[in-house]
Amino acid sequence: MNSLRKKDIITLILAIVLFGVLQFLMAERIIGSFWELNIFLVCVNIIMAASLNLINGYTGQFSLGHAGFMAVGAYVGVILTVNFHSPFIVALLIGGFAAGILGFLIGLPTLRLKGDYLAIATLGLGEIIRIVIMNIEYVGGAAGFKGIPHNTTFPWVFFIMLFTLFFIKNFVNSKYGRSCIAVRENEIAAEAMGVNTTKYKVMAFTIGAIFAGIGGGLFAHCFYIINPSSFTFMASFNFLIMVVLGGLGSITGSIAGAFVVTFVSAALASWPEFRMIAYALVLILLMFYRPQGLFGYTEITSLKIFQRFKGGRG
Amino acid sequence: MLKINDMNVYYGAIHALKGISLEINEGEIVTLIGANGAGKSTTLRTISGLLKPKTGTIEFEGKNIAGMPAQNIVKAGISQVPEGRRVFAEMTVMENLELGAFIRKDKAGIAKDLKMVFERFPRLEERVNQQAGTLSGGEQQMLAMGRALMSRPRLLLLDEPSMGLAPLLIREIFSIIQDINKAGTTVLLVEQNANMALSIANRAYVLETGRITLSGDAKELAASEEVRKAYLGG
Amino acid sequence: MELLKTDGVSKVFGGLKAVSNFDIEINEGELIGLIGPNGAGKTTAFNLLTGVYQPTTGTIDFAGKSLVGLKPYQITSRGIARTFQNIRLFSELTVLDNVKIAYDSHAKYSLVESVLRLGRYFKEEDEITKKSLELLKIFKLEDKAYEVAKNLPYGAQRRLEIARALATKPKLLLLDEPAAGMNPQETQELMEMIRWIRKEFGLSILLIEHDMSLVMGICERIYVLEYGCIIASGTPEEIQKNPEVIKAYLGGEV
Amino acid sequence: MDFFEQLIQQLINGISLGSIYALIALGYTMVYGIIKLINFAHGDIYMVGAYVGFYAVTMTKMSIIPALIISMVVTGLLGILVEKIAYKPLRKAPRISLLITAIGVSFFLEYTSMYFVSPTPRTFPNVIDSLSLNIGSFVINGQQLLIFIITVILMVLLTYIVQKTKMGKAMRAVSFDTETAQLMGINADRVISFTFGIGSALAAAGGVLVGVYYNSIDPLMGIMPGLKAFVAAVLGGIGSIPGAMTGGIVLGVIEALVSGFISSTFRDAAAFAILILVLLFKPSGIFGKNTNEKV
Amino acid sequence: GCGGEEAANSDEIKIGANFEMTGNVANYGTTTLEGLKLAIKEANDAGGINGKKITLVEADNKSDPAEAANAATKLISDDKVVAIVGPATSGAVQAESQVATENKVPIIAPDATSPDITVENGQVKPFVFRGCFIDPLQSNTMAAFAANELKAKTAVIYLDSSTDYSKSLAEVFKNKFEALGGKVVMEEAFVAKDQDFKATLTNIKTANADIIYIPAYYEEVGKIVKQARELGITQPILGTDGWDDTKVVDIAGADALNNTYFITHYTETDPDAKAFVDAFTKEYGHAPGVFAALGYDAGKMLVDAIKRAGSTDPEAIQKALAETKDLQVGTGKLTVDENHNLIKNAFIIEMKDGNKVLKQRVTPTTAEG
Ligand SMILES: Nc1ncnc2c1ncn2[C@@H]1O[C@H](COP(=O)(O)OP(=O)(O)OP(=O)(O)O)[C@@H](O)[C@H]1O
Ligand SMILES: Nc1ncnc2c1ncn2[C@@H]1O[C@H](COP(=O)(O)OP(=O)(O)OP(=O)(O)O)[C@@H](O)[C@H]1O
Ligand SMILES: [Mg+2]
Ligand SMILES: [Mg+2]
Repeated sequence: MNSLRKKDIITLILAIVLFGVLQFLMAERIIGSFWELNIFLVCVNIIMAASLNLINGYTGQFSLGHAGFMAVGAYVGVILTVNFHSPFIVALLIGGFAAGILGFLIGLPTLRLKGDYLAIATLGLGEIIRIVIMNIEYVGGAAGFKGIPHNTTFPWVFFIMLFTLFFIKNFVNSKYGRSCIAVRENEIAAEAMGVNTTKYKVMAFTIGAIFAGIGGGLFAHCFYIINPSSFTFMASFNFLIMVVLGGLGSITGSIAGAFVVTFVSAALASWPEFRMIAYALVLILLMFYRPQGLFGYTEITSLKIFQRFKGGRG
Repeated sequence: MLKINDMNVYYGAIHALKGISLEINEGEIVTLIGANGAGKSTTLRTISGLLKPKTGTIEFEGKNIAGMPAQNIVKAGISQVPEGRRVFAEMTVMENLELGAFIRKDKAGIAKDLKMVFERFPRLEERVNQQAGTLSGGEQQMLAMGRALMSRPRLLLLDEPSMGLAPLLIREIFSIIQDINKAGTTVLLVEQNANMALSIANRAYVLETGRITLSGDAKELAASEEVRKAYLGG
Repeated sequence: MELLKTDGVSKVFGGLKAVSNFDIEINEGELIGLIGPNGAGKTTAFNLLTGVYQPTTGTIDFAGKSLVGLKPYQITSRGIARTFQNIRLFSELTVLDNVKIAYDSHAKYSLVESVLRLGRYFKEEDEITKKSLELLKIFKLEDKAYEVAKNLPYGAQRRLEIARALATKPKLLLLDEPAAGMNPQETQELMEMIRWIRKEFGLSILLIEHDMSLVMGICERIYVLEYGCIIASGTPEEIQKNPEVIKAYLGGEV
Repeated sequence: MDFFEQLIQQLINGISLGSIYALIALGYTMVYGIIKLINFAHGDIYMVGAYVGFYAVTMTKMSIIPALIISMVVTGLLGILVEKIAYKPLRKAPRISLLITAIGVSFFLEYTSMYFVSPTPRTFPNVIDSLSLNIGSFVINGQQLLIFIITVILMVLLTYIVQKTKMGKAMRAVSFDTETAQLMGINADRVISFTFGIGSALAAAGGVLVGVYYNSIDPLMGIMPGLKAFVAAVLGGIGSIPGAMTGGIVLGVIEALVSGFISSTFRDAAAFAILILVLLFKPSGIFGKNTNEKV
Repeated sequence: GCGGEEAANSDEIKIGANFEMTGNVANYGTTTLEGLKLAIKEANDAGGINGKKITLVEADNKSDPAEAANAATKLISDDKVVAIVGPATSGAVQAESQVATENKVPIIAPDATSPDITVENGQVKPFVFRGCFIDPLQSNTMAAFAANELKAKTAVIYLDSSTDYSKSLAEVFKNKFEALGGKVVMEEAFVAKDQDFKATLTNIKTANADIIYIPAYYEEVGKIVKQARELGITQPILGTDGWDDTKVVDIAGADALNNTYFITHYTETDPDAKAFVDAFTKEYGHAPGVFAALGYDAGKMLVDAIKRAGSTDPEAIQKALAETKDLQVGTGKLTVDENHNLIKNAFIIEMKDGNKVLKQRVTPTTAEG
């Protein structure tokens, strides 16, 4: 028990040190605005990937509609900050809450579907959300929502990301998480072990949607404008790619996946004509050499270096 | 007829078969017994070409077939009834049997063998148009065997044909195996039901965690104290 | 005392009557066998008792309450646990986690407590782990606790499935062909274990098996199913002599 | 036109649009049927097919039928190549990795094409005189009719191949249980290649016909029809050939009716909503078999 | 502004090109870029600006507004460009304009016709410029043309609901047309990248209006006109500058395009545009489309402003841009007004057997026409 706590505290300290270093580099302009913006994006993408991982990786429900929940959080968030002048944190929370409610309402009926059928249904839901937003003039329709304050600062994204990661980590290491994993492994056996599979599927879906909504809120307050075309099914694919690339069922993997995808894309920005080709090749080659993703099911904390900090047993 | 020499098989890092050698002569029933996970199925799957041995040779009628693709091994005259029957559940009984004769082109020969299979398993003839998945366990086992016979093999590999079957059916299946053998097909039989297997086999090998530990005449092995204690429950 | 009683239970798939008039009774502490030809409907009967399928007609009462209409997880919490004909472990998880999941339904800590690691979280988690390890020890699996379940040998997987079922704290345990794929020696060890579990955990057991040495060796009473109907029931001796059973199932002289 | 006449005209529009979805969906379904892969690159194969047809027509001035055949052959070979290079090494990998690879292949085809043919749309020369048949107040276009007829012929042919020929039986056997199929002496690799080849050739046919009919092709033209065809395949029950056909037509008709009587803006949303509703009542599509595991 | 000083000392002038090079509307971005490149090449061939060569730094915004802001940030903070040309689409320009304003770096949106690109809440955005006329001019002119020349009483508007461009044009047209006594009897919408329009067109046919107004881009327009004629819709069809591309003839076919009219920035036959058309054709081997022409104009505008500014300080360039007057660019003369809109000629074209025929030259005195 102490060992678990010790591991958490060490991770937390390391994270804060990392934050301090990055904050210093940004303040001193050693990291320029472009890379600063990309660090923001990495943090948002980590939130998106980790929350999608809860649904796809841990609970085994093939969802392709994550961008839709992100959009809900983003739009609800900006309506609150721009039209109602509410504080940023309130906008983020209500945005996440709205996405969560939607996730719950949608999840209840659709999670009866399995595998590819669920995938196409969630993809469709994401698209429906986007098309509806595109036709609401109140939020700017196809032109997008303009004049959003640049509220997302580094401490905001970083610490919300950190909170998300700890939340999901603690969730999956509890009876709730184990029940979700049981659903992924074998639904029939899970039911026979007393796991209410519907409840846990909906729970994972809702929590995933909440964090996607919060991620959307952070994203929306980065760029002064948001537009429905940022939330297409291609964006959902992108989050899925991060999750699978990192390893389904590994939080460390989601972090790595979000990091790799965002930075590969940013680093190739100067070669637009080859950017997508290179990206495609990276995807294909990574799947060849690590079909289970960079981290598979393992976490960095279970690797050798971390074992030293552990007090004897796992 | 079949000669395996010092064969090693791996599943990734798992060393499943550790230097196995065995021999089957024409016209014999040879049985391979051993505990769960000893490597019996692995041996059959390697002979059939579904797995590739890392080292070692498998000679069939003088030709090395180790590492050949599965479809060529079928053409060479070896056919397998896989563990758990594995009939094509959504196809009819007839289609399953036709697939058994997939490699053959002689229409007349196929028709003749089909008649032979129906004589041996009249139950299948009654149900030619039924979907295979809806057959009972015993019927599926008959279908799997009939299907294997349709390629007119000289060597038939049987992986636990009695698994999950009612006592009545087990007896039926074993007597059919003897019939097939009498009609000229050599048989390699893998069984958990060691008592039954030893009672119909000529010779036997005992497999233990990937190694052959005992081999010899089936009757003698059945009588040996060691085998009785470990595998026959007595 | 009567634990389980079914009355007029039937199940129809499309046009196929897989089970009809399935009437059985199990008392507390009994060890009962269910046998019958392939496709007779034995596994379907288990699925009806555990809520995987809902009966087309009939009633199922367990410990005085009806089970009809309940979901599998609800039936598990009422006290019926099972194993599966084709093993269904959580194959990518460790042996320990397999058992922990079964214990989880008895843990009380809340979502907030687990996410913030407060209050009962550590205490109950430690207790679950401790109990799971104890159970694994009974089944000689404690040294494999941190191995991934799919890497266990077949026999060990069967044992783990039983251990996992017991972790749900059942009053009635249903075993579907526990000896399938075991050789006679392994089967004998299994028989010992089943007897011991019944005594140690004080529960009733209903098992399906084609291996007559096991069924006749440990069951106190046996039901015989053919074409979905119970055609005979009685002690092993009675069943072995029953001509109908011999004709339908056992074949020849036994 | 009164309401009823307009309805009939919309049905005609919908069926002709749906036949194109169906043509692409057939390939989706075949590939899915055999290796359970949602081949996200299928829409891009269709795009390549359109370009091959385009170059065949513009560079050699050949007529449409030989161009169609050339495109089907070349694109079929491309499909086989893609399978051999990108999918075969992952045959034993988790399905989701294969899906990611398919997305990678999709990007690769789109952007290498864009690099070589530039993103600006190309226009097909007019190879078939567009003649409109006026039946009463309805209009049917000759090309619409052609597309519909070709789709039906290809579907019948495909059903025949799969149900009756030896190759078809092998395909079904491999799709059901690859390993056991090998034990029957079936060369599974060859069967899978064949399936990809046929599926890709069908997509190519769709691409060329679309090029001829709508007159404009571009490197990203495959994304939306690819997605729609996937929706159509799922709607019909993925893996089922009549399902793909039905799903395609149903989707086309839904889109036409929504566009005609409600608004095009909500066409895709409505199509997805109906898909979801159908799935809620029939979780494996219209023709799909209920794949509930036997416990 | 963190880029100005350093760039001023080097012997090259860096200009950013933020365009849609991949993604949905890559064709608009890449063709605009072609024109821009030609303008820069010509300037460099003529000796550069005050002896300094111009370097064009390209960044791809993936047809996504958020990425456009990201790309602009990169151009300004990493590459230290003195000004940016692009993106092609309004949404992306909107996202970029905030970054530009904050960093005080001027941008020119070559193809953005929407009024609120340069003006927000009645306030002109100091660092945002455009390279083309604005929507009110197009729609007002076409509405007047429909009512006065074609004597239309009723109209159907068929717009692209996924672009701001189309929506704002439709709105202006409707107001003007109804102010002139006409009536818009039906408004229908499609979505960019659609292939099949027959369902909606069947509906439009039933309205039987005098004209149909389609403010959209050539790819869809070509298909719409083709399918409309196939369905037996014979009325005049009117459009906007998005129509202006030779592809429209290829896609729709010469016959189908008869009896259609659209407004655009230049004609090949116009003496003002001849030099540009020739130079472009020589460089790329094909005639320019309107996007390329506007990209070229934007390049010319920027080069001129840097020359007049006599400095590479972004704020000086901004001042010079705002003072642009009667500048001869590829498609004619232009003047920047106080709202950073352009006063510039426009041309109504009639399509006759696949050829563009000048129907009317519009010489506005204000940006709204
Ligand atoms: N696909 C696989 N991947 C990894 N290991 C495997 C695989 N299949 C089998 N093994 C391992 O190889 C060993 C031999 O297995 P095999 O199936 O040949 O045993 P068997 O003797 O047929 O047992 P059984 O009586 O259970 O059928 C076992 O330890 C098993 O766990
Ligand atoms: N979900 C289902 N849908 C349709 N038919 C089913 C289903 N489940 C079982 N059946 C059919 O019901 C009958 C009884 O099957 P069941 O699995 O209960 O047999 P069993 O007695 O357990 O046989 P075995 O000893 O071979 O395991 C069989 O004919 C089977 O095909
Ligand atoms: Mg085996
Ligand atoms: Mg059973």
